[in-house]
Amino acid sequence: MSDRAATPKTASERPPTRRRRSRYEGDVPREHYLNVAYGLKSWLFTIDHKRIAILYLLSITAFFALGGLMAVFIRLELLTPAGDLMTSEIYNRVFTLHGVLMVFFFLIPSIPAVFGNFFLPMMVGAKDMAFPRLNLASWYIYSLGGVFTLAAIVAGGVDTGWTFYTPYSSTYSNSAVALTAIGVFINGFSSIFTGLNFIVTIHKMRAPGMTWMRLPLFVWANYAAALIMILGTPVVAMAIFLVAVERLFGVGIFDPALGGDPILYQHLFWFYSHPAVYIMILPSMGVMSEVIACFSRKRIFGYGFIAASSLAIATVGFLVWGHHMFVSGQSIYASMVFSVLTMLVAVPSAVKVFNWLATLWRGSISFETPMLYAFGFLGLFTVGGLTGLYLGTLATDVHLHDTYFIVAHFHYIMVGGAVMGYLAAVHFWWPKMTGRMYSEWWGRLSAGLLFIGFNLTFFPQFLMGYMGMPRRYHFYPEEWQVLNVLSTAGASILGLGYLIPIIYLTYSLRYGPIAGPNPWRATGLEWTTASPPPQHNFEQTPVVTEEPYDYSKPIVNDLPAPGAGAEPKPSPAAPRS
Amino acid sequence: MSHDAHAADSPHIVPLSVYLTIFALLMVFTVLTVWVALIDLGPYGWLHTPLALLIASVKATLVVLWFMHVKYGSRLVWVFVVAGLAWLALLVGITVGDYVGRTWEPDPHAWQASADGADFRQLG
Amino acid sequence: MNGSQLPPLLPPSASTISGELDLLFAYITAVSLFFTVAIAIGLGVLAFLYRRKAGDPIPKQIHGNTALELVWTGIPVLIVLSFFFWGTDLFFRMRTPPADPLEIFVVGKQWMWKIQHQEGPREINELHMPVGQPVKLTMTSEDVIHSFSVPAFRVKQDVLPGRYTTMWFEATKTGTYHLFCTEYCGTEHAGMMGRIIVMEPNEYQAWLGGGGGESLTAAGERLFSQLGCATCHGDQAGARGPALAGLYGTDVQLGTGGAVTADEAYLRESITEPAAKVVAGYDVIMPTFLGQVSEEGILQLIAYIRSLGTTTEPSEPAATTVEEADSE
Amino acid sequence: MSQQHGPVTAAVMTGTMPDMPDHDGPLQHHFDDMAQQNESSALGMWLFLLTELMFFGGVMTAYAVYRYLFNAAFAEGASHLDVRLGTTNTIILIFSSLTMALAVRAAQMDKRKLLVGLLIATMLFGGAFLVIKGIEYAHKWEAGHVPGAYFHYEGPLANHVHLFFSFYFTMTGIHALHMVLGIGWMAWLVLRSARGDFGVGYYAPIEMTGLYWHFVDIVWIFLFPLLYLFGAGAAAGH
Repeated sequence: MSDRAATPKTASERPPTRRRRSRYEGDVPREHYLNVAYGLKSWLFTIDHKRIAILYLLSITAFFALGGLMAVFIRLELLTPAGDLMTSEIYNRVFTLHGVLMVFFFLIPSIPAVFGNFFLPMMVGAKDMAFPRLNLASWYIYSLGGVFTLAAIVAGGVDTGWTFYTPYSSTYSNSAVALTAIGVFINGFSSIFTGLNFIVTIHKMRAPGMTWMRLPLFVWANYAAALIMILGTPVVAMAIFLVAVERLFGVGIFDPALGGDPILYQHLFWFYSHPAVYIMILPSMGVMSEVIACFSRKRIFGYGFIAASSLAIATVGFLVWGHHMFVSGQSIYASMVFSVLTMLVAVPSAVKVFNWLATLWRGSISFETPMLYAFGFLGLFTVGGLTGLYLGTLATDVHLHDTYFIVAHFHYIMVGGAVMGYLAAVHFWWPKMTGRMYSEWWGRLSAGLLFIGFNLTFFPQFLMGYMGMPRRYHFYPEEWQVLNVLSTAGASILGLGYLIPIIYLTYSLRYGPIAGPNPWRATGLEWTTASPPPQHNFEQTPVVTEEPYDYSKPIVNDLPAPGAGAEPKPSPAAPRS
Repeated sequence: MSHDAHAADSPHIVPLSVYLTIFALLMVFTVLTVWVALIDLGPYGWLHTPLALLIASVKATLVVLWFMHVKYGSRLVWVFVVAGLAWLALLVGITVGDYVGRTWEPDPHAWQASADGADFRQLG
Repeated sequence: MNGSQLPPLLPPSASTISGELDLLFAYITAVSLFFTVAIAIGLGVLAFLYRRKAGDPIPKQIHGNTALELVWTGIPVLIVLSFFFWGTDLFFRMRTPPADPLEIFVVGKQWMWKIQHQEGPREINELHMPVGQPVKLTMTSEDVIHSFSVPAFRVKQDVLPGRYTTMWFEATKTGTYHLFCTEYCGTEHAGMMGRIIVMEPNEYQAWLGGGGGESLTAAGERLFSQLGCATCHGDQAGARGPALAGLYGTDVQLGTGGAVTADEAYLRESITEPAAKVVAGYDVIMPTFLGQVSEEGILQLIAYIRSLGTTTEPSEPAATTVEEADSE
Repeated sequence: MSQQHGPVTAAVMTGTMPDMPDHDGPLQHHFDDMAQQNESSALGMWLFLLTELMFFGGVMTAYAVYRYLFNAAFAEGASHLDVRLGTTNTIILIFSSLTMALAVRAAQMDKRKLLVGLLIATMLFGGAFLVIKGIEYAHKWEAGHVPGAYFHYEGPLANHVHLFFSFYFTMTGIHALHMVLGIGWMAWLVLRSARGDFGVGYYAPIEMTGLYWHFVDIVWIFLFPLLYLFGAGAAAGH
């Protein structure tokens, strides 16, 4: 990153690019958040939300790579029915680590901690998050949690599955459960503090004129996700804490030998971990709203309904956790209630999809990389969401529970939905974050590869699941080999699709064309400032006078002349509530 | 909120007497809750827990409203406090509901039926 | 399964509910396919029709349409509720065993299924059963949570330590089917596979006869005397423990007030945690037998107590349902 | 960039996250005015308390379930707790809440000496609470009531009583940990108050610490009847 920060100084040495140049670029090295200070210390002690976002970007990419490596091992092992690549001990550790890293250290922080951190204050027109130091602290907490989890690998790994079900995790497992549990516990506070910062920032830091109904939908989506973070995370933290205490001190709250009920753990665990799926998917949906509006040059269709559906998902999503427990021995009446609520939570997601489609109607659609990812999201999330209905339906869930059908379903949501949204966000906001454009050709290629590779990897798993193949199986009956080979083949394409962006994005940092303040000609306050943004985001506090997604007028990739475009003065009575 | 902006400039200083009154009430309720716990309610013994929780809730409300200044605070804080309590109620309520629900499940004593011998013929 | 060509895409359908479950699955699939295809086509058509034209025109800005929103909120609600009602109806039937099933006991253990038949045969990772007769499993685990899954029957139920769960199914076709543990249970989780062998009833009877060994109730009776249970739970009046004859299935008055039905769960609890629910009129003197009797042993004891029937005299073991039927 | 190094982690651990100001002025760069900063602090603190509520809510849920399942055993377990010590501690904690509330008032009125005195008084009450708690723990240790491998309890309900003591130690332990962190944080506030950092315009850290402390008090208000008094009736009946 320090290399990157040096580039503006050498701007005149760069080969001329074909892109238009803003009057702010080129000749004079401009000060922005990346070059305002140099050296490791300036990063490790930064309280700038944008730099913290970059720290998160780097760390979650590292965890994603590690989690992805585990996925490679899993798919290679499942290429053959026999468990021949590794022992069962190793295999169980590999899939556990894959789950723990991907869920707690990649998916949950991904969009909120990187793009929420970077853009949420800019979108509401604030100079920073409400609590900048808490923001930095949350990154340190995240890293500390990561260190514990990595230490657990060194200490022999953990083999409970990412769900830590008792009493296996609390009593029977002979692996480093306590270390991992502590890592996840610590990491939870990072999520809590991020969510807390979001909510306070949205309530209290909005620029003059930025009313609730003028908030970008990305902000609404993150607000809804933040509610889940602060209300749900503590409960799973307590559940995992109790598991750790039980292992370390024998305080057996879930121990069946004392009369403890292992299902109670599942209640506490899923009270968070089901809504956690919405922590992953809601911000991704927020990205969709931004991207689809921008690349179809249309105001988002049904703004209020999309915003309200985010809150509905966050609220009702809290009341459906028991659908993970239909065959667990839970009361059948509780199952019935959870089933009907699960059905209802599907509806707001459908409403969003319909609204996005309607946004395209009579638009002016172009197909840059972020839009391709958005299209990919729409297709994959639709499949993921609809297959959720099989699992919310009581009878079919009995057959499908804990099979590869589940594995396929949640990967369609988490990878097809959340990761596609994450990559859409990366490609949409990369020019703003770095000031550089990446290669559009490579971008489109990798988007296509990911879509094909993803479907080839996970669609066969629906079929395996209906056949009855249980998840977390190290070896399996021979008749499922064909489908597993297909899946592994798809995974290799998927892996390639993830590697390519890492390469061309890194390349763009030095050699990419200058992006300009607003290469996509998008609306939103984050595009009204330079790329990369100055340290305090805006040269002067913006004043909002119009609704979001106003694509009714031409927008150019340039900044207004100093003093010309800015509003005369902020109104004294800024609404904050 | 203009209300808050005003509060920030000149803080709402609660009179000492209010604090002392709340303190006294908390003490009274503490004594009350211990007393209620120790008396023998006879057939109404099951009332011990609801009464104790009721008194605790009253005490907590006193602390929240006056010591924690929610009575003088913004509506936003009210909303979040109520939402938090509602969420806690959902967590506890639905989870306990599962355990209560398990006792309702029909358990046809099939063995009983066969032991009675009434249905043997059907099996042949 | 023995296919020489491509593997099948559906598991065998071999129970009374598997057909209807497949039908429900097909219904949801039809609806899902309709929406997936509609959205995909819609996306493609919109992307084509409204692709950016030369000159980069500014499209007309549309705010939304409340009527449309209500329609596409309301219709999905109705559709998903249809899933819910059908699924719940079928689920309740899947969870309610018919009267008079064949009862088999299952104990899950890392990493095997231990199965006990009433008539005595015990098997590991295999379950022999007759076709055309409802089978009810009463299951528990010696260690962690397992899950008893038979894809061909479309059934699955978690098996919990410290508690009984039950499931039932009725096979419609003879054959050999997969049995899986589907709840992750440790190192050899994937090795906890087994077979369900569905046989013609007469073959099953022959198999039972060949299985040999003492019946479950006989084993329970032996264990009962070994552990000295009869010392307190005798039939004579004034015994230190309540008499067990005729106990099963009746309502027991508890010393703390209230009553509880003496089912398997209560009997198990009374053996492992005797003080939890003490019968009115008796002192809390029974020690726990947790750890002294295996889960299989507890099941044998319960089978014996159940066999004591509803009369005060210890009667013939009632576990002879099938044998009697067979002898006709 | 003007760096603002600070005891970030300590701030987080004590649950007093709202940012401290620079010594050159309490208003931080990203806020427009003190009103905005104070409102943000207050909202942030309340949201943090919500997460604390749900955190305790997790173990409360577990307690509610087991209380429902093993009512008699929990009453028996509770009867082994010392109601007198529990009541004493409740009273001590209410005293500490009063002094804390008055400390906030002193800060609002810019009475520095009074503020320092009241903060110290709050810490002392908190310390007294912890000492009594320690005495109770020691009694439980001697009686063999500490859950785990060395748990010793004679009686038919031993297993479920074991569960009760698991809850007793987990719940009171987490509560005590919160108090330790609060007291540690207050020590820092005492130093800053003595230095004169707080006054009419700026006392948010005191106020936030007050909210935290009152919350910890509320948790105890519920733990006291749920753990101690539950068995009192049973004990009185004997």
